[in-house]
Amino acid sequence: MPQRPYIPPFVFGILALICLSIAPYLVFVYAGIEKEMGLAQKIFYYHVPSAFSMFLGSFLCFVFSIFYLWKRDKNCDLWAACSAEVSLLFGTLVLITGAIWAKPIWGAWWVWDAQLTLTLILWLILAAYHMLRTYIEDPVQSARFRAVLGIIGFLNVPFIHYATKLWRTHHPEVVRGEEISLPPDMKMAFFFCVITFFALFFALLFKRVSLAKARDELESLKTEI
Amino acid sequence: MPLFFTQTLAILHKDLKTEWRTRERLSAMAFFALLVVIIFNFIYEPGSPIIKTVAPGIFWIATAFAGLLGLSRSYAIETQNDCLMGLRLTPVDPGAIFLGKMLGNTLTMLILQVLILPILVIFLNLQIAEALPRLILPILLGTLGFAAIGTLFSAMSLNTRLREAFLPLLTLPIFIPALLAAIESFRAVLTGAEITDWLVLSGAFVALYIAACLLLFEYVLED
Amino acid sequence: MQHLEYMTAAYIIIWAAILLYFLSLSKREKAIWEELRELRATITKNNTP
Amino acid sequence: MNTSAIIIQNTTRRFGHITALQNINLTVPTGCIFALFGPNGAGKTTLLRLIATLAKPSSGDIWVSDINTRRNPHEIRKNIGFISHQTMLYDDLMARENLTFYGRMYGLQNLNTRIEEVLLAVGLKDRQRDRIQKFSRGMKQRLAIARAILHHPSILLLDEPFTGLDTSAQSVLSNMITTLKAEGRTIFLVTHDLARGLALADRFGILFQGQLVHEASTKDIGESELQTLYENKTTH
Repeated sequence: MPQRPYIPPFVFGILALICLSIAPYLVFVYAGIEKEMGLAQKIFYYHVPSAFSMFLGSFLCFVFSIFYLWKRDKNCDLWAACSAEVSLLFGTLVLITGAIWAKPIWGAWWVWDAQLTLTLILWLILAAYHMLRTYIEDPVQSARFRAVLGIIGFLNVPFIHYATKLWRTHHPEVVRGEEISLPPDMKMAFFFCVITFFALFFALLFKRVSLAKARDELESLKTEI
Repeated sequence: MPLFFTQTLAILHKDLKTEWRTRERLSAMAFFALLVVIIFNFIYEPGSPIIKTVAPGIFWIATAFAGLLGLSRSYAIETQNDCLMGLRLTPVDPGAIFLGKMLGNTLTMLILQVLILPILVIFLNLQIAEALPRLILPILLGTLGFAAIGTLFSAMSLNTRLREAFLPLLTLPIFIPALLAAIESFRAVLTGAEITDWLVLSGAFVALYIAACLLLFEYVLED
Repeated sequence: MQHLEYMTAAYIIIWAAILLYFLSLSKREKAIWEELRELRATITKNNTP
Repeated sequence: MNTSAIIIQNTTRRFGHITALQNINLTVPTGCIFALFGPNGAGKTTLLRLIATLAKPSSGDIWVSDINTRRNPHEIRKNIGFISHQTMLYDDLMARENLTFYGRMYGLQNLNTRIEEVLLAVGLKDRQRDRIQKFSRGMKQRLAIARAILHHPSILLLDEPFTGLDTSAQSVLSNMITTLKAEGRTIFLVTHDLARGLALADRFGILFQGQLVHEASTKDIGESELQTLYENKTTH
């Protein structure tokens, strides 16, 4: 029986586990408590890296979609679809933690600030991408349409970004441009959390891909019979 | 004239002609848009001043939803006798099919908007007479952007189950930034505010998406 | 300890979601491997009667 | 000049995990009528679509009038006419408008004179200003033939063209096919009507479960023999 290479998911899994065991120390002990926002500010250490993971996932989906249309390699479609799915998971987390953060800081669960709106729209596109799969029967056509949507959807990101920024800007400018305002201890904790979430993202992605490949193998074996 | 443009114009000409002969699509769209405009009035108290600030939104919601209705019909004539296959048997660039269809959809929607705008003005008691010339560009750009992604996705939805549900599902999330620009610039024209930023946004949206769809349409048609 | 409850809620949701997703992936993959193994077994059985 | 209008070499076509055509090798000489028989789902239409450049082979190559279908599909399409049981015509347009539309799509010169010619050839000249919605099935099929030969293709692909036609329309179509062959065109006919295919064709092939199981000349075979052969070849 052919064994699939377990090394990459394993490496990223271990890396994620190591990071996960250090991250709480940095977040809760090493980094100070922000004066105005209190402990709610700590949500930021996982909220923003989740958002980064989400964008990374959408970007990977975009790249793999282009490669699929170019090379017609089934694996590219598989990677694109898996990236989108993991990205959707992180997007959901961004939205939920965003709401939990907004409640104590701004007094409402949802305030339509530019960045969260961007996340919400991207989340909608990812969800539509996910639903596309179930609507088309022919697997090859489904893969092609997915790739088209993956490209079209990602191209939308700069437009959403610009539009929501013009429309409304409420977000505290901690991440964009004025990172200097973040004290060094918080900055350190934040960057470590970004690495942690990227490791987590890849660990989940590899896991998801190995599931998709197993399913693919099962299906081809079934049609052979 | 290069073959590409001859073909584009042939498709546009053919679509408009069939559309004009039957008029079923446009009348359904217009009626639907009218319904949306009227129903929106019941959300607010009669004579509420809010209605004027949301008028641009009502206009765009009405035309975008009616547009979706029309888009799902725009490929119906191609599937009827397998015409799409006949079309693909000719030495045609998929981009020409896209462009012809997109321009046809844009024109249909513009006609619809010309019909809806007076109704909106009457029902909501708007004063737009002098702002009208400045409204043309933002509306045109918004419509082009909508028609571009709508035409791509309606070709996609041909081969899916739940065809009608599928089209808005894909089109609307992608259209949001352009919709936002269209509504905001409409509102800015009414209040006399600056609209350059919004026009740049819609212009870039139209340019990028028409280019992307021209390239990607090939993959939607192929099988 | 201002806003402790919000922070706790956010952290619990994040870790629960990621853990559940990971577990569901593992479970689904395991089931598929199981099915693959059975299928292969039947194939080899049919080929060597 | 080339002597083979269509060359199909080691061609396989897959849809996902399903193989629709498997390793097809076939050559159709120029000026020949080739009939392809096979039960439903054998892959006949898929093969025709590959030749018509509507889809690409998963592996292998196809040359139509010495051009590889992967290389320059547009050049091939200018040389191919396709007739199927679907007319590929717009019901809301007039007969003439349909032809004008397709003529423009092919970028034809002197379109009006050419349209007159083909309308005359299929006997629809006096009905050219009528919307084809009102046409009978046979008239639509005649117009479909006019559409297919509008751009002077030297190769015609016919996909079950007799389906849905009444007997008189069927014999009109048969006569047209003979005329088209007399003009030197190559005709690739896909049908499950063995008798009619045998009567028209010079060579024939049988496709079963994505494989070309038989290929021969029609000279030395009678209708009943073909029937027996077909039944033998299309059962396990």
